[in-house]
Amino acid sequence: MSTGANAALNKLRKKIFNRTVLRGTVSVCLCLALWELGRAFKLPLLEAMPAPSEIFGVIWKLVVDPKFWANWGASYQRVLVGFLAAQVVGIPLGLAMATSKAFYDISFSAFEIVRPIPPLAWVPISIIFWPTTESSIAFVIFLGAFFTVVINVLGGARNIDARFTRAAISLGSRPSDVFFKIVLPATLPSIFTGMAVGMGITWEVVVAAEMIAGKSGLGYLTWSSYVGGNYPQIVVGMMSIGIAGYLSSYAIRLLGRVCMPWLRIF
Amino acid sequence: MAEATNAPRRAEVTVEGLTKRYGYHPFWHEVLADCSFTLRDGELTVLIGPSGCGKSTLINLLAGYDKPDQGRILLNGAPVAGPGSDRLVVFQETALFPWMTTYGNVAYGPRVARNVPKERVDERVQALLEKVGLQDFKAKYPSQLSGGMQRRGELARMMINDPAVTILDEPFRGLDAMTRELMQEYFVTILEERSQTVLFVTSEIDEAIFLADRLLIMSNRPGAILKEMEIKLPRPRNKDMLQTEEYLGYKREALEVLHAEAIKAFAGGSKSAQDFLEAFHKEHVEQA
Amino acid sequence: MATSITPRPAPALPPALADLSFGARAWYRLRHQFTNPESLKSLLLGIGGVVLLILAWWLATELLKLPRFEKLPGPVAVWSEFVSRNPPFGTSVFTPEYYMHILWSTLRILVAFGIATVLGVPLGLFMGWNKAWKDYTFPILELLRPIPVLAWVPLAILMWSGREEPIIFLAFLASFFATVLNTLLGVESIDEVYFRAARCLGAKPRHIFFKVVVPGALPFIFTGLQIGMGVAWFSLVAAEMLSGEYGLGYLIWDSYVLSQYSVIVIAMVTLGLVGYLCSAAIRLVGRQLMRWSTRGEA
Amino acid sequence: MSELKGQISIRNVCKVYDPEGVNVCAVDNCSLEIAAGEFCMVVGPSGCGKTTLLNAIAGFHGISTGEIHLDGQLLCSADYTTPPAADRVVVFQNGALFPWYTVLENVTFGPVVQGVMTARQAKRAANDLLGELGLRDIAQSYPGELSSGMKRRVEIARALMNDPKVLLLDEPFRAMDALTKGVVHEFLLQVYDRMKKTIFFITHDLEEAMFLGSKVVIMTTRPCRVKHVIEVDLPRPRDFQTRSSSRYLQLKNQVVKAVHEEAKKAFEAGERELA
Repeated sequence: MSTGANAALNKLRKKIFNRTVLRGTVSVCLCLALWELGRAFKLPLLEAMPAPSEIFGVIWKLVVDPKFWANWGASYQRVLVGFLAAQVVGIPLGLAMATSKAFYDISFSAFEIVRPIPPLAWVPISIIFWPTTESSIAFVIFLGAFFTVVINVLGGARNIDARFTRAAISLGSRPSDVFFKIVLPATLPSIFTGMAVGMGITWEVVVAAEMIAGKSGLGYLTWSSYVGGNYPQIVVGMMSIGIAGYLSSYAIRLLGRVCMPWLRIF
Repeated sequence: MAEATNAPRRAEVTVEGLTKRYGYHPFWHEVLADCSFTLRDGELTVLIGPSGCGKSTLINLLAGYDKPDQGRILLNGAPVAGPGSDRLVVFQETALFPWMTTYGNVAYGPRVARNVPKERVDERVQALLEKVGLQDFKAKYPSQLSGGMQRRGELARMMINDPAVTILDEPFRGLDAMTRELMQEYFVTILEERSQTVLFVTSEIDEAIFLADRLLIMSNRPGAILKEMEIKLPRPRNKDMLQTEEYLGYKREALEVLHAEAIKAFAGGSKSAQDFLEAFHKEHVEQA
Repeated sequence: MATSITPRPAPALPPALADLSFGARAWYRLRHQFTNPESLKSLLLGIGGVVLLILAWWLATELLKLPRFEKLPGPVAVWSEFVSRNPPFGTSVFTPEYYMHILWSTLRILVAFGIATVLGVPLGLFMGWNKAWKDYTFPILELLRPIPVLAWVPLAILMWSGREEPIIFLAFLASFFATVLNTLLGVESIDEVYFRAARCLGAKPRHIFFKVVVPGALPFIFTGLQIGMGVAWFSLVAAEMLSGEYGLGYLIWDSYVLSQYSVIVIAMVTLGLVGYLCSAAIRLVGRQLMRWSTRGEA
Repeated sequence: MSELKGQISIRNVCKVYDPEGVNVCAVDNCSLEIAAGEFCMVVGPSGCGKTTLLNAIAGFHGISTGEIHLDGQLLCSADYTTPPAADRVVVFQNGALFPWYTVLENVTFGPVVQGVMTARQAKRAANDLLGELGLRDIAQSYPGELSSGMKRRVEIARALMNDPKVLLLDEPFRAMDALTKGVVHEFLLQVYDRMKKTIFFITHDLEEAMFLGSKVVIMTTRPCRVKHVIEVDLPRPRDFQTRSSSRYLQLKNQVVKAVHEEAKKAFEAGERELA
C-alpha cells in the first residue's frame, strides 16, 4: 500500500491507542464498577442510586419507545425557540450598545441592575404574565441566554482593536463598511462564545422549567420518573439531557468553524 | 506600473500649535503642547522621541481620528476635519484584518471606494502583490504569514490606495533584528521609488537616521518638536552608510537632545526611559 | 573608564499631583464626574435609563393597567410593601423573616461554595500539574459536565436523606465544575518557560507546585471562583424553589403559591443584590492576593 | 581564581523530531568543543535549531544520536538525559522571572529550593550579589515594575546566585532596541570578566556575537550544523570602544558576508515553508 495511507493509519492508531485514552477508560470503568457495587454493598450515598445494570435494562425499553423521543423533541423545540429569540434580540442589542455611546449610557445601567437576578427567579413572574405554560417557559429560557449573549457581544464589539476600525476608515470606508466589514467579523468570535455559554444556560433553564411547570420534555421525564418511583429512568433522563446539551454545543462549535475560517488554521 | 496615476499629487502638511490633553483637571495629561512642524512635499520625515511621549496621539490627530484641543492641521493649506483617504496610517505591528485573506486586505481600499471596476481592482492587486513578493500568499490569512510578510502586505494595502500622505507608526515593532533590517532596506527602496510625503514614526535612532530626509525630535510629555535635522546622506541608501563619520555625527547630535528628554521622562516615572539613560551614559558621558 | 555597573540613581518624582491623598483624588474624580459635560451626560443618561425602566414598569402595571401587565405587581405596590412597618404580605425591611430568608440562602451558598473551593481548587491544580492525574480524572469530569446541574435534582434528593443536603449538594456541584475547570485551565495557561526556569534552578516537584503552579494559576482560579459563585446562586434558587423551608428561592415560590406577588419582586431584587455582593467580595479578595499583577502596571 | 569549570563537548549530535510520523531533522551531526570559562556565541537565523541544542544541554529534552559531556561527565546521549539542574542555568528568550515574586524572592529562589541555604542566608547572599551588580535598589520591586533591561539583569543575577558551571542564554536580548541592548551587553561582559563562567549564548545578531564572544560559532539553517567557527581575539575587558577598533571591523567584514547569505537563505526558506 502507499506510504501516505500507512502514515495516516499510523496516526489514527496513535490517536486511539495511547496512554491517555487507556487511563481514561480504566478510570471510567472503575467508576462504573464502584457505582454498581455501591448499591450491592450499601455504601453511603450510592446505596440510594439505581445501579448501572438496572439502568441498561431501562435504556432498551426507552429507546424503542416513541414517547421517549417525543420528550427529546419537546425539549429541543423549547431550547431552539428560546435560544433563537435570545440571539435575535440579544445580538443586535449588544451591537447597538457597542456602537452608540448614547444608547450604551442609557441602557447599560438598567441592564446591569436586572442582570444579577438568576433566570429561574423569573419563573413565577413569567407564569403570571404569559397566558400559556409553554410561553412562560420559553420566556425564562430566553432570559437565561439573553443576558449572556448581550454581555458577550457587547464586550467583543467594544474591545475591537481600534487599529482595525481606524485602518478601515483611512482606507476610505463608509460607516456601513466599517460596521459590516470590520465590526461584525471582529465580534464574531465573541458572538460564538456567547452562544456557547448561552446554550449551556439554556439547557439548565429548560430542565428546571420543565421540572417545575412542564408537561413534557426531558426535564419533565426525569422529574416524573422520580415522582413515579421509576428511579433508573431518572438516570436515563439525566444522560439524555447531557447528550442533548452536548450535541447542541457541538453544533454551535461546528457553525463557528464554518463562519470563522480565519481562526481555523492556527 | 500599477499605480500610474496621472500627475504626482502634491501634499504638504502643516501643523500649528497643536495641543491635546487627556483626563480631567487637575489630573489631565497634557500629551501634546504647542507642537508645530511641516511635512514637506515628497519628503520622508522621521519623527523620533522617547516612548510614551505622545507620538501615537500626534498620529491620531494627523489622521483625524481625534480632535486637538488647540491648534490646527493644514493639508495643502486646507484644515483637516476628520479621517480621509488622502492620509493613510500604517499601524504598529500590523493592522491587516485577520478575517480577510491577503488578497482581501489589499483589495479592501478600492472595494469600499466602489469607483473602480472589478477587473481593474484585480489587476492592480495582483501587480502589487507581485511587487511585494506575496503573489503566492494571496489566499492566506494574516495569521499564516510571517512578520516580514505581514509588513509587506501592509505596504501593498497602502500603495493601492496611493495616499498623498503616508504615516507609518513604528511599523517594524516586534520583528526580530534580522527581519527588521531586511524590512528597513525593503521599505527604503519602495519609499524612495514612490517619493511621496511620508511621516515615519519610530523610537530607534539608527532606523530613524537610515530612513530620513529630515529628522524631527520630539520632547517628552507634553510633546513638542525640539529639533529638526536635515539628514543629507546620499540616496539610494544602504546599510554601509551606518558606518560613515557623517552618520555618526548625526547620531551624536540626535542623542544629545534625546538624552535630556529621557531624563525628564524618567523623572516622570517612565520605565523605558531608564534604559535609554543608562545607554546614553555608557556611550557618551563615560566616553568624554 | 568607570567599571562599576551601578545604574544612575533615580531622580525624585516631581509630578505635583503624584502625592495627593486618595481622598483628594476621589473628590476630584467625583467633581469631574459632575462638571465635565461628557461624563455628566453619561451619568445622567444612566440614571435616566433606570428611571425609564421603572417608569415603564409603573405605567404598564399601575397606571395604564395594560392587558397581562395588570396582573404583575407594580413598583408602588412593591415599594410600599418593602418599607411598610406592618406589611400586608409579611415581608419588608422591618420583618425578621426577610432577613431569615437572606441568611439561610447565604449560609447555604457559603457552605456549598466553601466545599467546592476546598475540593475543586486542589483537584484542578493536581490535574494541571500531573499528567497522570489528569488522564484519570478528566474523562469522568467531561462525562458529567454536560449534564445540567438541575438535572441532578431528583437524584440529589434520593442520594441525600435530609432536607438541606440536596440543596447544598446542587449548589456545590454547579460551583465545583466551574472551579475545577478554570483552575485546570489556569495551570495549563502558565507559560512552560516558568517550569523550565524553576527546574534549572534546582526546584523539586513540590517547589514547582507551591511556587510556580499555585501562584501562576491564581488569576484563573479567581475567575473560576467568580463564575462558580454565579452558578451556585443560579442552582440554589432552583433547588430552593423545588424543596426548602427558607431561603430567597423558597420565598419567591411560596409567594407565588400564596399569590403575594409583590413579595416575588422583593425577593428577586434581593437575590440580585446579594449575588452581586458575593461576586464583589471574591473580586476584592482576588485583588488583594494578586497584588503583583496590579502593582506591575502602575 | 581556582581551576575553571564548565567544559562542554558536543559530539556528533543529531536531533530528529517526529511530529505525526514525519521526521524533521532539527540538528544534524553537530560537533563543538567549548573550553571551560569560554564565552561561546552561537549565531544562526531564528528557527534553525540552535535552541534545540541549548535545550539538550539544559536537559529539557533528549537527543537522537551523539553525546554531550560536561567536564568529562556524560550529560546526554541517545538513551540518557540528565535532568535540569542548577549547574546549567538558562536565561530565556522572553525572560522567565516569576512575576509573582519580588526581585529578591526571585534571586533567592534557587538556593532555597535546593536546600543549600536557609531563607535568611539566601537573603543575605542575594543582597550582597544584587549590591555587587548594582541592583540593590530594586530588590523589593516586582518584575512587572522593571524596564526590560533591568529584568534581564535580574535574571542573570538569579542564574549567578546558583554558582553554575555554565550559563545558557537563549537569545535573551531579542526584543530590545539597540540602545538598551548596549547597556545589558556591558553588564554581561563585566559579569563575565568577574566570574569567568562558561557561557553558551544563542543569538541571531552578528554584532552582538562579535562584541561579546571569545568564539563565534555560525550555524547553517535547518538542519542545524556548524558552518564556521571564528575565534574573536579582541582583548578583554571590552567596552564600547572595542566596537570601533580596527581589528573588530576587520573581523566583522570577514564574516558578515557569509552569514548574511545564510540569513537571506533562511528567510526565504521560511517563507517558502509557509507557502
